[in-house]
Amino acid sequence: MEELKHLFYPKSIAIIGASSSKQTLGTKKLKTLQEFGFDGRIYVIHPTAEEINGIKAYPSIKKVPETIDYAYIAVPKERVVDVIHMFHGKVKFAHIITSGFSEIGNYEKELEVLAAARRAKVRLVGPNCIGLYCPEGKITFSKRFSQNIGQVSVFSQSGGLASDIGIRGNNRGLKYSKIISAGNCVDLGPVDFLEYFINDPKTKVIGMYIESIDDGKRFIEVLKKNAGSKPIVLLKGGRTYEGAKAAASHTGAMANNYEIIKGICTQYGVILVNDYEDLIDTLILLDSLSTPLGEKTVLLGMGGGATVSAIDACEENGISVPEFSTETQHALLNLNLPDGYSLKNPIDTPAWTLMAENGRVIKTILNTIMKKENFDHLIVHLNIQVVEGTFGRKALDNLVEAVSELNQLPLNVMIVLRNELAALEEPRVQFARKLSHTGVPVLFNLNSAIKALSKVTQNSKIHSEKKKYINN
Amino acid sequence: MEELKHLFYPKSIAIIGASSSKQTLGTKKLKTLQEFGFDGRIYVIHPTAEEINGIKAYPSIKKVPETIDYAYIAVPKERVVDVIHMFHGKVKFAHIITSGFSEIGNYEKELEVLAAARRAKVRLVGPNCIGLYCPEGKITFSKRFSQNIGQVSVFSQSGGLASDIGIRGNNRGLKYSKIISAGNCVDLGPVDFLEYFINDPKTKVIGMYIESIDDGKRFIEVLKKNAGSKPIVLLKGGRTYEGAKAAASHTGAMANNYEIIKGICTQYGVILVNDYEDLIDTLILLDSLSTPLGEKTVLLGMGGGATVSAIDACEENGISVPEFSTETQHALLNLNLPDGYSLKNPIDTPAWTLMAENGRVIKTILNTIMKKENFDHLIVHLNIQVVEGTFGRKALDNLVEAVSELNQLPLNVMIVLRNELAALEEPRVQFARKLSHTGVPVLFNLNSAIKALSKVTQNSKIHSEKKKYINN
Amino acid sequence: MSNELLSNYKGLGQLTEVESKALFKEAGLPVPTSKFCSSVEQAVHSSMQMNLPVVVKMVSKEIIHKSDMGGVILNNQSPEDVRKACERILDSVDHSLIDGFLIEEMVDSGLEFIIGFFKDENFGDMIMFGLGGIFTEILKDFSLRSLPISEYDAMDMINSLKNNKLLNGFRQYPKVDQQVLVQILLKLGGEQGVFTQNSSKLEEVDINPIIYNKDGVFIVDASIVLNNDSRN
Amino acid sequence: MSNELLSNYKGLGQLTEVESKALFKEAGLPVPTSKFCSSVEQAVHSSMQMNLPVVVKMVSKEIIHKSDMGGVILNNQSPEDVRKACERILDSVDHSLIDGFLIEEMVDSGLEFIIGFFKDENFGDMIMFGLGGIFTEILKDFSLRSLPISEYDAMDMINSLKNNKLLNGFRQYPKVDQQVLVQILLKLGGEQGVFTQNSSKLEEVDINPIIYNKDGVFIVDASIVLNNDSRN
Ligand SMILES: CC(C)(COP(=O)(O)OP(=O)(O)OC[C@H]1O[C@@H](n2cnc3c(N)ncnc32)[C@H](O)[C@@H]1OP(=O)(O)O)[C@@H](O)C(=O)NCCC(=O)NCCS
Ligand SMILES: CC(C)(COP(=O)(O)OP(=O)(O)OC[C@H]1O[C@@H](n2cnc3c(N)ncnc32)[C@H](O)[C@@H]1OP(=O)(O)O)[C@@H](O)C(=O)NCCC(=O)NCCS
Ligand SMILES: [Ca+2]
Ligand SMILES: [Ca+2]
Repeated sequence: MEELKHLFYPKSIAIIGASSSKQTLGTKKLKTLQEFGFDGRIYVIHPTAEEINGIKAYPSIKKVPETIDYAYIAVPKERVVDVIHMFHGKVKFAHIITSGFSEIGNYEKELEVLAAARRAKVRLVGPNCIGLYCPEGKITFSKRFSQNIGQVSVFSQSGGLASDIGIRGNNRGLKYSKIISAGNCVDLGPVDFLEYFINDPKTKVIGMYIESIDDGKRFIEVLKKNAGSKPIVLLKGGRTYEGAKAAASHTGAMANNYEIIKGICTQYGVILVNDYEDLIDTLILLDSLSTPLGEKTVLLGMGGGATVSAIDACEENGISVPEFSTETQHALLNLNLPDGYSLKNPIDTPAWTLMAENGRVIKTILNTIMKKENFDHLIVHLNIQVVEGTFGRKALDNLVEAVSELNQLPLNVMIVLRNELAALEEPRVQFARKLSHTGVPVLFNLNSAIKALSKVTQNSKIHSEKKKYINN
Repeated sequence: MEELKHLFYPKSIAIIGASSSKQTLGTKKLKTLQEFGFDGRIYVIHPTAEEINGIKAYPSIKKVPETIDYAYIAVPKERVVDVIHMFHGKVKFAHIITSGFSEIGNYEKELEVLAAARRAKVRLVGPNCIGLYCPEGKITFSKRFSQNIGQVSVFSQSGGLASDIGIRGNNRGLKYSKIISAGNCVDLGPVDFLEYFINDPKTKVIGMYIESIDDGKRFIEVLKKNAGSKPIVLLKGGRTYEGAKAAASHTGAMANNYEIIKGICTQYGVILVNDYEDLIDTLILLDSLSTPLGEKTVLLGMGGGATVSAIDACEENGISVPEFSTETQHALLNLNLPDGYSLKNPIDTPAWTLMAENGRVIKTILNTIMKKENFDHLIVHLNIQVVEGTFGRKALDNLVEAVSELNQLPLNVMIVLRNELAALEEPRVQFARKLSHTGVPVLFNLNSAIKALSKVTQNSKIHSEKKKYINN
Repeated sequence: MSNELLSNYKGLGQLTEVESKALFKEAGLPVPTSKFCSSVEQAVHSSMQMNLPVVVKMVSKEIIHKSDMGGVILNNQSPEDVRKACERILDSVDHSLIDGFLIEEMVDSGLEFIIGFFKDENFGDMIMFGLGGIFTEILKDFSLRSLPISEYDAMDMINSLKNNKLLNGFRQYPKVDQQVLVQILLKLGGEQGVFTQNSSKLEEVDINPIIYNKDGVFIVDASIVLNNDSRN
Repeated sequence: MSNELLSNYKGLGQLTEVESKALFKEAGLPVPTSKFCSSVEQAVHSSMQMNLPVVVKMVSKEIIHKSDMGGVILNNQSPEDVRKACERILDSVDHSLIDGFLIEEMVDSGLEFIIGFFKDENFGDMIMFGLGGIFTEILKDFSLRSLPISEYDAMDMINSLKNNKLLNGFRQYPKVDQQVLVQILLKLGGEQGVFTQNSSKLEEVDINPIIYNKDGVFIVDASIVLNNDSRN
């Protein structure tokens, strides 16, 4: 489906459902696109209005002077078929936000919509679908999403999760290429978008939230073609029987057997995760870490108990945190840092230790270690509310500044910014965006970060193992 | 150890280590106590100063006109023994924040401190210890902690976690009776505080973060005495071998075999959790839910994918979300709500459905259900950034208002406020505090909330099972 | 040699044990040494040329659950035992249903595995590998892959078992050479494997158990069910 | 009756099988019917009064690992078999080391369990309950409690096993009546249990296996080690 590029990078958009008098979803969509800076042509279709929000309105799509790449439909469900009927020869892709179809058991009406689309030669996204985001194509379904263009593309069978994934990722400095929520998937579904992302030169990493896959055999074919060349992270909703029930009520399809999907995903190198927080953390790491990856990790950060728990998590997830040589331990001792930190790996450093050299001591420590040792990863974890509370905002800024320079070290650096203070949430997001600009992944929870690192290194190991078998 | 009340509710405090010229930890402690409103007597001990921060300074503890309940020591490690030496007959409890003892391998110095304390007949908290918080006693180690008095008491073998637990709990509306971090536990340790909390009439629910227990047999005796009458939640740091190493470097004790601790905790009805987020969530539920509890749950909230994932979590954690009777489903249908929500349990409601009746529709739905059905729990989950983004702040306030009235229903109501937007963190905390005032537990993550509910209901089942055996 | 072993097969439904084992043998899969005998005398005679003890099994196109009918007699230590076993079978089952006897070398106990083939409506042909007996049936310890599988997949299916520690050897059970299992999985589920090449004819295959012991590895029992299409 | 069975025990180190089983029997725990015999003739005679088949075991204070020395011969179907077994033992072991023979009724195979007692330096007396064989030894499927345990604890130790589905019965293994196991656990680890009452004398106990089959439940083998204090 190479033509899907017209959907993500439309030159012409038609909006059906904008109102001349009310704030309808159609009206909002119009405004969102304008504000987001969509720079192609927008056409409003409205039975009577002359113009809406400064955009000329046409009484019918037939009157529009060009072919439409992307038509947005937000009219009541009774009218959707009629609207699509008029699209014949005029519209490539239509996105139906209207709900009230298979997700509430109304299968018949949904099939009527599909039939109308087939007749009109229109491909459908939805219905019951929040839509798509592509900062490069200057389209979005949420005005909160970043304008920054990235290389991670996500498919979500839930609109709510699509929004959460966008915002949560952006907050950690993750930049997306595309996010699509395909609602009930009456026409275009997960496998279509997966295939497109695999072929899309703008996509380097793929995330999927899937409740059901109807064309399992094609799913396998598409994964085979990818052969692990682009990393794919998949969250399956409805893993359990009860979960499958909820999924059915939600997008109207029966969930597939998770055991089978698990087998197939393992076989084709897809990383499976268990919730959307893990999905995002894993995407963040894949976006910036280079492969192949090892497992030898330096863990450095604040917090006693946090360090102990992190080591439990490392052990439980197969991330190795080996001891330093006595040579390195001596060199660390000779740094003569203030009391309270351990010279062993994990390095547990109280805030005041990190304050030495105006926050730059962290570089001194790491340089000392890397002089003699060979590590793959460095996880730095900071409890920013403690630094700010004890030493003030300026000290925190300095520390983050110093941390941002760690990416020059010859290992994969990953930063965890912990915080419990509401007032520091906004600064945390700013730090994350700034740090991630330097190519360093930033996460907010230490134990999930370790889980994600484990998934990513395991996956990279699998792929290099597989290559060995093929080369034999 | 009934006398521990003098530590948590001191009438007289001495501070050793406040500086006449610098912002030392001692000086800060003084200010924190003053600001927190400590209303007993504070004495500053300083070799030369006349007064510090408006408090008269004494050149020696001997000159202080009364016995000291709680002495705070923040002098360099070389001086700690001398300071304690002077306490003889004058001080009941001393808390040493100074670090540089067993946590960095300096066992000898730590034993000297202990010996000095034994000679001086002083009981020690620490060293390397951030201290204690008791809003009723008007003392705290963090100026960020709430003044509100609660009934949850926590022991933490890590200062960093003690702070996080305080703030994170407060942010979700949890009020504490006491939090103590006991550092290296050279004298008073986890079992002493556990025993005190069990006997403390102000404590109803107990939380423990433990890295090592040195007096295992006494631990068992204390748990036996409790016999499940106060719920205890325990997080063991250093569960794995690597974790045990980190714990040893951190507080200087060898971790115990987790398998044994697990057996003992199971035996004596202690709830085990795997990270501090789960510890807090479980404490929040225990604080407000009444026992015995069942497992029949209504799940209602926003978000498609979130609902599906939640059902997976319910299934995986043994929380049952049974279907409504056809009668109830009919009654729900007759409410004629806007399209997009399901009439089945779980109830997946889009934001606009929840906006009906000015946000009060949620009460209408629940009243309809509870008319005919028999449930134990209601989990309401709201994605506040979606409500605010789509309908504005006022609508969100209305919705939260309506939700706060759900606690009148004859089931355990529990609210999950989801959010990804930094700007809404402060309001989220305000909502949580407000809602929790009505006795409704508030959590921020749906899947952890389900995990916590599972722990709590399982525990209550165990205790009622046990009672059956005893009564037989 | 093509692996389309079933291309000329005209039978219906489930194959007999003799047919299944012949098919696996032709595909280079390890089955115990056995001989089909149409009379008691032939059975006794055959057993003289085999390693004792042997198993005597009734062969019948009509009877599927042989062991329930007393149609499988284990641990025959001598030709005389074999004669007695055949006679016991003839005594207990209607002669007209018996096509003959299968005399098969006994396989010592060892670590047991299961390999299965089935068709998922949505995802198509699947292969299953599990630890035998209670491990697959009760404890659900198995792994699934879609057909065909690669050598890596075969290896990974083995490593994915929750209880794969058992393959390291314990007591009388030898440490398992995983390559042996990998080769079996590939001969069944690989690009040229029996399942893959005959997929259109097959409905379901259940190889259970495969026994791995100090003497080697053996497919001890198997059920192959053909699909409706190949019945017509 | 007090459960301080060891109060008058003067031996050192590890108890013999005969001593261990006598002790369990006195405590009301299920051991297979057995008889100590000081001669071959007595052994043959005793076997006539028992349910066949029986096991013949060498009894020796000096030799701990009897089976490694060929000192345990299973499945003796007749008094004549018993005689042969005794003679085989006498042939292979120095007579001066042999105190006699234990003739014991064979216990059919069944679901196996392990119960252990040990002292943790920090937490004190602990009891362990696990699924037998590979499940405890290799797959680490067991539960621990501190002594003494209550009836609820005993029940809960059983339910805590990861593979407790196996207790629901399968194939020849009957569904386990958990009360039977609960009672055994209580007789060992309860307030009045053998472990609890004799804790000061005991170093370590390893009851392995306990077999649960259609005939009942049986402690088939056990090792009891006394601690240094009781050696002096
Ligand atoms: C689609 C939906 C929003 C429509 O509701 P609405 O905006 O109240 O609908 P209205 O009837 O006001 O129609 C909107 C406008 O489109 C216009 N319109 C209707 N049919 C039209 C047609 N065939 N062509 C052009 N315009 C049309 C209407 O006249 C109206 O404009 P007006 O107010 O100026 O008259 C609603 O039915 C719905 O499905 N809501 C849920 C959407 C959702 O969240 N989906 C899930 C996402 S995850
Ligand atoms: C305890 C610690 C903070 C002391 O460091 P410091 O404040 O820089 O120490 P100072 O030497 O400045 O001493 C502080 C004051 O106490 C005074 N003092 C020293 N000995 C004293 C004594 N015996 N009696 C009274 N006052 C004394 C000093 O004179 C000084 O006051 P001044 O500046 O007016 O002279 C430091 O050694 C330390 O251990 N830091 C880590 C603490 C920590 O975080 N622990 C872990 C918690 S989880
Ligand atoms: Ca679905
Ligand atoms: Ca410790």
